[in-house]
Amino acid sequence: MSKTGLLDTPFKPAPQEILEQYRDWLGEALGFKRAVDEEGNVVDESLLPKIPESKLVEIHEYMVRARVIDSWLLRLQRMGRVALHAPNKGQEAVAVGATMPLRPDDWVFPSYRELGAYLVRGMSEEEILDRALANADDPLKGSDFAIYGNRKYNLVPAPVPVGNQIPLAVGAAYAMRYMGRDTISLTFFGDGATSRGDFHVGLNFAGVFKVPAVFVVQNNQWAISVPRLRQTASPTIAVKALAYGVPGLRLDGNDALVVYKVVSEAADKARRGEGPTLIEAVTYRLGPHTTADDPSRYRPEEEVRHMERYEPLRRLRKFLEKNGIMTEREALEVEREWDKRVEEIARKVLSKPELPKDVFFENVYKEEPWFIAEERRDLEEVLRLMQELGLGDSH
Amino acid sequence: MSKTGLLDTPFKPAPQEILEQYRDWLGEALGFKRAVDEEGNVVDESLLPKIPESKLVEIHEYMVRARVIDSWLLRLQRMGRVALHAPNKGQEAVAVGATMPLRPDDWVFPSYRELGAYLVRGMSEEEILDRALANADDPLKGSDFAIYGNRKYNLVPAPVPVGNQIPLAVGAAYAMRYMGRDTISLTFFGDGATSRGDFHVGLNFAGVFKVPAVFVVQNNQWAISVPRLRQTASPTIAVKALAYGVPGLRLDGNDALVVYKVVSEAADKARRGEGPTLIEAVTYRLGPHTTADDPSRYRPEEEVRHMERYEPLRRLRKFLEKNGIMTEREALEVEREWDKRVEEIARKVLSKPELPKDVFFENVYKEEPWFIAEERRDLEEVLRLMQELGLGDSH
Amino acid sequence: MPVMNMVQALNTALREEMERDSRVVVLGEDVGRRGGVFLVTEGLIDEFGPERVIDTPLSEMGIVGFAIGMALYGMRPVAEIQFIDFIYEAFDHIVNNAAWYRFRSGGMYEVPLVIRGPCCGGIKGGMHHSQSNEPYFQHTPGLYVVMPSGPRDAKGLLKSSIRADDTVVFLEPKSIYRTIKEEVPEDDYTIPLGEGRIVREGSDVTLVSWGAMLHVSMEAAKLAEEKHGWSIEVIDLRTIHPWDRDLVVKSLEKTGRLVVVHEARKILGPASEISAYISENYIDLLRGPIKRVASYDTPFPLAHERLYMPNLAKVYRAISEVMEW
Amino acid sequence: MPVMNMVQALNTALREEMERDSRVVVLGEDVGRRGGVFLVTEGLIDEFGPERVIDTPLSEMGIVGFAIGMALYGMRPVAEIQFIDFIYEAFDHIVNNAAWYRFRSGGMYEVPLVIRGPCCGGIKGGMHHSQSNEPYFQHTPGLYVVMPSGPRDAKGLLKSSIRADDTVVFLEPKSIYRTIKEEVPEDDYTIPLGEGRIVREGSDVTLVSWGAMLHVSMEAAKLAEEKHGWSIEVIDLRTIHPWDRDLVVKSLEKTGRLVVVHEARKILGPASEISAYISENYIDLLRGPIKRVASYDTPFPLAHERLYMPNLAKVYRAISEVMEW
Ligand SMILES: Cc1ncc(C[n+]2csc(CCOP(=O)(O)OP(=O)(O)O)c2C)c(N)n1
Ligand SMILES: Cc1ncc(C[n+]2csc(CCOP(=O)(O)OP(=O)(O)O)c2C)c(N)n1
Ligand SMILES: [Mg+2]
Ligand SMILES: [Mg+2]
Repeated sequence: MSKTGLLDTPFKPAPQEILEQYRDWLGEALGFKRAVDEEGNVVDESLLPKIPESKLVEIHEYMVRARVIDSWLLRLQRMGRVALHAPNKGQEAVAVGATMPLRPDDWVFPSYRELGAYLVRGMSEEEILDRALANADDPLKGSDFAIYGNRKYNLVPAPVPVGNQIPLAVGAAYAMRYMGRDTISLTFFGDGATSRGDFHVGLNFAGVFKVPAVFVVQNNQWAISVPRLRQTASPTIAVKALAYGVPGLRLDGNDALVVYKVVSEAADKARRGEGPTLIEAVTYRLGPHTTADDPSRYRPEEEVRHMERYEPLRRLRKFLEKNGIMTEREALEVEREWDKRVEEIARKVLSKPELPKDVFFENVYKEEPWFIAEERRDLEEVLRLMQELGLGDSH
Repeated sequence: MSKTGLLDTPFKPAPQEILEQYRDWLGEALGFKRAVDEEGNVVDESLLPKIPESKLVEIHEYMVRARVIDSWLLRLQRMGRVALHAPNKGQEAVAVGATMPLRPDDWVFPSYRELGAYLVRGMSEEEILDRALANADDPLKGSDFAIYGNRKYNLVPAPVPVGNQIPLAVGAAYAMRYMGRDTISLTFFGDGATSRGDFHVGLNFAGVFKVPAVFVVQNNQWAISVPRLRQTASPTIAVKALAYGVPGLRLDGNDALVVYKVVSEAADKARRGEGPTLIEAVTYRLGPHTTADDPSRYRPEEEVRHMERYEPLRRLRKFLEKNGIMTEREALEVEREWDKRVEEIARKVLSKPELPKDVFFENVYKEEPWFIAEERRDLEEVLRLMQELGLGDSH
Repeated sequence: MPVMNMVQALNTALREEMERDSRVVVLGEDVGRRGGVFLVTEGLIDEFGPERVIDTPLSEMGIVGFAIGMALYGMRPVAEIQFIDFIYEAFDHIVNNAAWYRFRSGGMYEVPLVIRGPCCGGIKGGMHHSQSNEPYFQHTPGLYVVMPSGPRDAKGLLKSSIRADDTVVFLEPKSIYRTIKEEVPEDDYTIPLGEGRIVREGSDVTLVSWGAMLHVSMEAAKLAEEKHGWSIEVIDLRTIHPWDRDLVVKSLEKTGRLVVVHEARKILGPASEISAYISENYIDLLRGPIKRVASYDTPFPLAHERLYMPNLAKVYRAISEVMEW
Repeated sequence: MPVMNMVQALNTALREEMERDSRVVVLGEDVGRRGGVFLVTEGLIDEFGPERVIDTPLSEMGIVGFAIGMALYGMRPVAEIQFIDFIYEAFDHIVNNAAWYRFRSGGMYEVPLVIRGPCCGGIKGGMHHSQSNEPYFQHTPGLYVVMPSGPRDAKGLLKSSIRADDTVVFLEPKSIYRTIKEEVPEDDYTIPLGEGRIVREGSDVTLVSWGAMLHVSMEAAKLAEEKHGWSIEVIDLRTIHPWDRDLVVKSLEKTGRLVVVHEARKILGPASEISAYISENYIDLLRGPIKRVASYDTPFPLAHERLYMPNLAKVYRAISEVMEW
């Protein structure tokens, strides 16, 4: 009878060992893992990753770079040069901590709020800005705004429709195993994304096919103006994994070290063929949803001020200082330096030319069909006519 | 901070009382409730509904009627008069047991395999056959096959796309509360349907808005050829409810009495404003998926034979006999009588005229737009031409 | 009469309809406190409370499916899709349920639902904040598809849509949300679905358009008149489906020349239907080929959107072509 | 050459491509042991095992999304949609991911995916087992849309589709799955996407069709010839998008008269595009209006489907109309 399901006959309770496993999973899914507290004190030694000091310094530097490029994107948006930016201030620890343990040949499926992850994967600030400005060097060739990615770094360009990368990441993970690779896929998404069909079908397929995948939910408490409690009535996001026969863990997403530790374990597990894990990283979006948002309409300032004490960079710095790895002052120096560097880069990218006027005809098909060729010629004619009529691009 | 979620600050574990509640829920979701066993013996007195004997006789009669009309639909399909039928043999207890406790003003959103539910709601065998034959009296006017429903009985016509009635049932339940009614919605769907986005978004909305709704999953172990274990890696379907902050119960769907009992409690709870419940009714599809299916391709005959001992009608009859309510012989008499009655009805409906030839122009819009009016005239012309050319309908 | 932009006019229509009929509710992502990302639902939650102005979880499938259930039960929900580009998750519900419930149930049930949201380009929104996807809806019988070109129409059309007994897909060109201000009557007027409007009379060419493109068409009409003295009749279709055939035919009886301008892509865009229909049924009226001016058949780009979409030069050229044919 | 029906030809194409290229896998509901509900994948699981012939959970969104992920990683999945009517849950993935990933990623990624499934009416399948929904795909740049009319083409087109580097929506008219038997070459031939075929030469009218409607068109052509001696050229488009414009135009150069016949609904059906395009660009070739023969603009009915769809009388009438204009 094994074909019909987990049970020899379905007309009985689930076996005791499954009940026990689920009890354990429930504990993790409703619990909260943390290695380092807000004051930089180690609260759980066993959750500290065993990594050299140099790695800790690297984590710090990536988080700093994420914050710096974030602030530059904001600035460039205000200057009218960047169409839209989704700030990641306050969430640097998740993006960096979750991406650092991966191998270059693992695939990352990001969302739009993981600057730290893009940097860790290898994108430079210049590449980020080229993309944000959609200038001639934009690797995504002016297709969409606010998304990043580059095949070179096995960083798959994010979708703007929230969450629809999830089933893709599951399919890619299946392909990895099928092709005999020992790589994994790691996917980032937000608390809001867990409400979409994509989360459900993605996680369900992941459970059924036991793919080598790790899912990291950046639960930053808000989906634009919709608070976590309105998003779903489940007490945590992590518990949703249990619906798919997949373990779900909940941890402090503002503690880069616990993120590093737990993700590297989940990644190893996936790599060993032991199936996927959903990790709920509890964090908080300190900025607006995007540069087009006005959070004062829906979120009290006190909440943000209250949440600032959980802010991840300050916490890491306290930890580094307390452990004699880096002083506050050295840390600030790192930040100042990156700020200077990015200023130069910004100057450079701003003077790059724009994409060719007919760029949107590229990459619709592998081979250009007749109707695109025809429209390409049409645009040439239009451009000539615009010149004749003395019309600028804005018409 | 209450806006941000369940917790004053999200940076901590879920409170103890929630953990405890979830442990209880887990027990129910991985457990198995049953009042009467395969031999008709009461195994849990507390799960017997407190209903008069006459109600038990009614339950039996509805189950008999479901089985009889099922076999007639099969026969009519073989005669080429019914396009397709999805047999419900073996699943009569769920449909009947879950619908009996409802009030006429509650709304039922069925799937395509609940003949017993249609009967309980008030559809007669004649109405069922009119529908199946899509004859001139078909209340659904020849729109689609294998689905049933009638507004008269607050039985909403099922969709053919599996599961897409679920969010609708949630919206209707919201509307009931909004309009100040004390009614509820009850939705049927299969184990396969739980994999669709609709299940996820429906249950999630149900949890968030705490709507007065009951969801009954007919887990009949198969979705066509896909066994339960391939459908999802979760040990039970009921446990999926926990992802939405909704309780999930698992019970013996071939035990009409436990279904009656648990659904009536869930319905009362919903009616009292205490939120939705997901009920996994474990059952087994004894027949093919539909008349177009050939289960021998994917399912061993022994499995079916093994599962026959859990069959719901035999079990109920044993219970009735053991409790002196009705003898086996009396029960068979009920069956024979219904078979005779339906035979007459079948004769009658088979001679009813077909729907008008232009029926498909009806009910596209409330008011007919010009293009439909134009196409209506076109069809008239075509029909004239067909006659001229001596063409039958099959051309 | 107060002067309003389109956001204000839509907001007013929603408020008035909610006041008039308690069955009308608004739902979607961020429609509550946030007032929607373009503020179309601003303030409604204060007046009508969270039971009628419903912030939903993030799922278009959920929003539309849930709203259909409400509508089946007798309510008149107005579901906001934050950007119409995100509607695809709800496609099964729109086709199989919203559009076809009346048919599927033999007329026993209906889905008086409005699905509204910002559409179209012109704000550097890139692929997923710029789409004009009305063709998918126009091809789906059972739906009305509406797109206003200004505040006055927006209010009257939204009211009609809310009162309609069928599902209406109501598309709001976001680039003109705040750029066009008009006097908007304070009274409870409606504009019937399915009726276009002659915005500019003329006798040489019939120029059919709607939404933001209407304004490009008007500019082009003026330019053509200035340069050549051609007299261009401009029709604002307002309802894309079913489109106002009679109005277009009547105009063609005068002009004999037709240009259709829209932001949706050309291949199977609404202009293809109008063109095919008119040539099939009214070829006698035509002095030459019908011209379609539409976006190119690629995804909507972030870069150079003004070259991708119809613009003044393209419409002007089309007018010249039909005049000089 | 073996004689095959379309199911066998498709099954052969899948088998051969899977043998040729280990990146090719098949997935969908019931494609394994069950062999698909129409048996197109019959026996594949025995030859290639469950890793390559993958029974999935019941979600079209999952099937297509998962397959896109495989394709991004370098595989060549063939995703079966049990009936194409059920594809709408996957619509977001088809538009935003399958069709547009190449564009969205600046050409860095591609989605070499085939989405195949039974389409069209004629088997009394009712609303949800009969649809011809190719217009939704034809309006979406980045996709190929293919529909074979017989076994030989089915094999060659499916092979090309699997080898294509873009996503192909491959629609199989279920009413002719087993009714047409043909000699099907055993060798590894392909039929290029985008190329139609003249099935019957003629000089008076160009009749463009595809899928099951091709056969209705052929009947009508014969009837018209018998009755009136009219010489009808019949083109099987095979690829609906991008359609073989050159072939149609060449034929029109001879005939000057065009009828397009398809099972999709008329409003914004493929015939609207062909009609609008030809009138816009090749009006000189036309002796009269282009006629569209399509299904009516209602949901697909269970009752009287043969009257709802194009039939012999409707096609014959259209031929007569263009001849007698
Ligand atoms: C399918 C879809 N619907 C709506 C939107 C508009 N939108 C963009 S981000 C967002 C909220 C996302 O919330 P969450 O998943 O929690 O991620 P966060 O922004 O908090 O990082 C919404 C509604 C979208 N991009 N895609
Ligand atoms: C969206 C959709 N996909 C596929 C199908 C084809 N189909 C019809 S029933 C079915 C299996 C349903 O299984 P389940 O939900 O367990 O219900 P059961 O048939 O076992 O009662 C499938 C795949 C469909 N009707 N709708
Ligand atoms: Mg969030
Ligand atoms: Mg089942």
